[in-house]
Amino acid sequence: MSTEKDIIETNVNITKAPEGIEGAGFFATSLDQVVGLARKNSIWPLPFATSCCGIEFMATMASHYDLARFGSERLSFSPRQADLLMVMGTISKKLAPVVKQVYLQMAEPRWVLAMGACASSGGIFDTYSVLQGIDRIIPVDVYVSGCPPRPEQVIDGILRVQELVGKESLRRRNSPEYTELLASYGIE
Amino acid sequence: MENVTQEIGKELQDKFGDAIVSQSLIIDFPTFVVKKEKILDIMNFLYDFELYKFQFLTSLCGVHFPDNVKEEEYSVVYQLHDLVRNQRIRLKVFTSESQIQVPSVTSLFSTANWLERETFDFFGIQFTGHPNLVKILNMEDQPYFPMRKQYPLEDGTREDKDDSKFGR
Amino acid sequence: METPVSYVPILIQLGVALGFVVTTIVATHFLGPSRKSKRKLNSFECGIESQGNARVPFSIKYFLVAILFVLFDVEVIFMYPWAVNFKALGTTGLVEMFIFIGLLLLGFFYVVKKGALKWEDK
Amino acid sequence: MNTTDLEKKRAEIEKQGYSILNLGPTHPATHGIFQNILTMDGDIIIDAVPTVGYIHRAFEKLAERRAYYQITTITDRMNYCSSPINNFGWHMTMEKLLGIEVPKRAQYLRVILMELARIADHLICNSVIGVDTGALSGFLYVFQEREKVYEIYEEICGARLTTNLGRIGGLERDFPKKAWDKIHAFIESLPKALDEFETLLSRNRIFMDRTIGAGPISAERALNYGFTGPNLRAAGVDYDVRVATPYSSYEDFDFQIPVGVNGDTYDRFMVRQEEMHQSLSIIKQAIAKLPEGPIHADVPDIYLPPKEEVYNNMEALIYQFKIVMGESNVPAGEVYHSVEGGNGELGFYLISDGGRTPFRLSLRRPCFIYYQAYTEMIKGAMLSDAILTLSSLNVIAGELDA
Repeated sequence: MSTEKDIIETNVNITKAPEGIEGAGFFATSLDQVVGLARKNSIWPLPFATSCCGIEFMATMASHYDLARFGSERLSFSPRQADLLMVMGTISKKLAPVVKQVYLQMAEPRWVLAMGACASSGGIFDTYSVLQGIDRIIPVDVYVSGCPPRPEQVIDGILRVQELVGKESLRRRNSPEYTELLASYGIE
Repeated sequence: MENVTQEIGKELQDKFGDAIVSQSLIIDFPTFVVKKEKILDIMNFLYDFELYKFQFLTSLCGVHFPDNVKEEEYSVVYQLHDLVRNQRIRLKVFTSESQIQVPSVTSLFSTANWLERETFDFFGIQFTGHPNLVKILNMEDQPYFPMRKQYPLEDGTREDKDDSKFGR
Repeated sequence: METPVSYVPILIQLGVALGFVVTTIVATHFLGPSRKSKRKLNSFECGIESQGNARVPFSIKYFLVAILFVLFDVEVIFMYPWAVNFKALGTTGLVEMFIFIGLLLLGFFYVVKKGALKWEDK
Repeated sequence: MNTTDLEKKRAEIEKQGYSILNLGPTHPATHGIFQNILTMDGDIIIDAVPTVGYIHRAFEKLAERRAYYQITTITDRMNYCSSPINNFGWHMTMEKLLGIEVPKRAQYLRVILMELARIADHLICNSVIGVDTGALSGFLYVFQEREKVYEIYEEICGARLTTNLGRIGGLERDFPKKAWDKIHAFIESLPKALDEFETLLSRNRIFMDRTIGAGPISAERALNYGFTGPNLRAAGVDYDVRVATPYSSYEDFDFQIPVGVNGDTYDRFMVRQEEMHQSLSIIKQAIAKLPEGPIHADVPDIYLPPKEEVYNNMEALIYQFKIVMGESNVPAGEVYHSVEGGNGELGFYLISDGGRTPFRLSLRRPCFIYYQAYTEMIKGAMLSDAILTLSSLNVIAGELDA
């Protein structure tokens, strides 16, 4: 019978502490990494689910694939408390201003995940009414390919976002490059 | 099924005379081409018709025939269904581009409300007597009617579909 | 023997509490990255531009129910001290509390009779 | 309506002491992208102005540019909760136009897949009604069953949601052994999960108080609005396309049609719950009476010949080339065929002029047709009942804005 210790060793991997100076009874590391560690394991996603990818996201949130294991248990449908805007499904030209408005009203620091081919590039719907990819209106951090992507792919996308969140420096959001990137989308 | 078409055709012929342009049986649907002015009266007549009570409007859609003769460029296809005797029929109405008005049937079937708005949205067919004829699926201020054959399907802003690479 | 000096720890504790609250509120405004823009600051209207303002006259029954709730909730708060030293107060306390509760019960019947809690009027 | 008269309308509404609430595009309660501008007196709804078309992807225009066998990828994404029903609906339309007789075994396999899709669709709808009345745990348990249906699809066609199942003329391959094991396991586990879900909700005091009388619609108003499917049966009319015009040998199975009484949310919930049991019995009958034989009709000009034949005999190579290039000859003509989808009669009206692609494909989308009645169903109701009515109608945006 595997002892208590082995079970922990095999199944549960606890988040590794960031590098820092270790001493008797103290641990020192840079503020970026501590804040990054805290943010990355408690991302509150805003599920902007429109079509088929929305149903696949329901499968990712349900008990089988369970996105809650990665700290994203708490969905926030209002942009005020959301960190990550997950755009899932086809965005038509009628819906584009809505996506932009929701993105604008999110509190900094904010990230965007484009789930599925439709959100990333318009997918198979190259038609007069579909916006060919949301990166034409808002900056996107992670693209998840697939139509719809499997829940494992969505979780992989979330992990990629978590790496970005973990490594981000605290001054990035006020840096000139970031302001210039937003200006290129007409967001002041 | 063939005698059903004849029966209904004969009844309609007696009642409306030359408003019934033609009748035919297409696979399993008795189809009647009728004059557009009479469409509402024909539907009222069929609603409480003694042979079959066609009281369920299954579907309504528009079609654009660019190569047809000028008077028959746009068509609206109605499909009715008598749920009790399980008999379906199809009514077709043709109209030209210049006066593209077709009387609305919303007074008889509430289901036609959005179906007619969708047909207007796609083909620009004006349904006279419709309570709120506004584009429903596309943006209200879209200047053109996208389902007409002369308009392209593609959005045109895609860079990865470079026609030269596909020999177009 | 209490002298004014022995109250100093309470003041310090109060200062620390207030200080902590004020500093965290003020500090977060300067620490976190923030992006102020007109479209961002007006109200979230399910994704579309908000029109008109939300200060619209509401029907009275909402305020009525709220005030009545507060009233009876405060009544319950008065019962806590009574419940804590129930034994000490003995029967006199019991009678006094019953009078207190009885009065409020009268008020409650009045409210129900007047129909203040009737929701689906009209 | 442009902004000026919107302002006028708003001022006039506010003068009567009503308030305007925007149940807007992104809203957790609408389970999809619909907007309703509600005129409210307190929390009673006086009027609702719906706006749809937020994910209009121009399926009908797209269908005019694709070869006949490529349209299956569009029908997948119409009602994506039960995509096999859409796929087979399209294939049966083509078989009706071309006059192809699909062998019995393929018809039975199609029936099994369609009934699995119907169960999966009703599972989502009923569990979302539970979520909207506050019983989230029902959703988590029942979604586990839907995962099992996903696994069965994966065994058969590799995809979970947009299955792209079947071909014109039959199925592309027979069910592998693992699929049969998973189907048998699913048949054992579903009744237990359904009973557990029913004990949780059906006779639950709070659930019954919330759903009985929420969003009722009478039979003739439902028929006038073109209702079909579970929503019409909940209103008391027992019209089911599988019984009215049987297709894919549905006449070989006996199953009852559950019918509701006053067409409110509780009836819609119970009708869908009973339909799942009926679908399960259909699957069992189909497995019991499954005949042997080929799984696709012998129509080489429309059904891709197998690879080894293509490599060593000439006609198969020519057929393969013609089909893949989309040159398959489809006679000019028009056909309408409808199947019983998850939400109602899903119809395909196809006009073909003999060319490579359909001349016009009009889709009868049940969600688009019965969502019109939503305004009338929620007039005078509370806001929370309006949200319940919306989820009990099972309005799927992909099918509505096709």
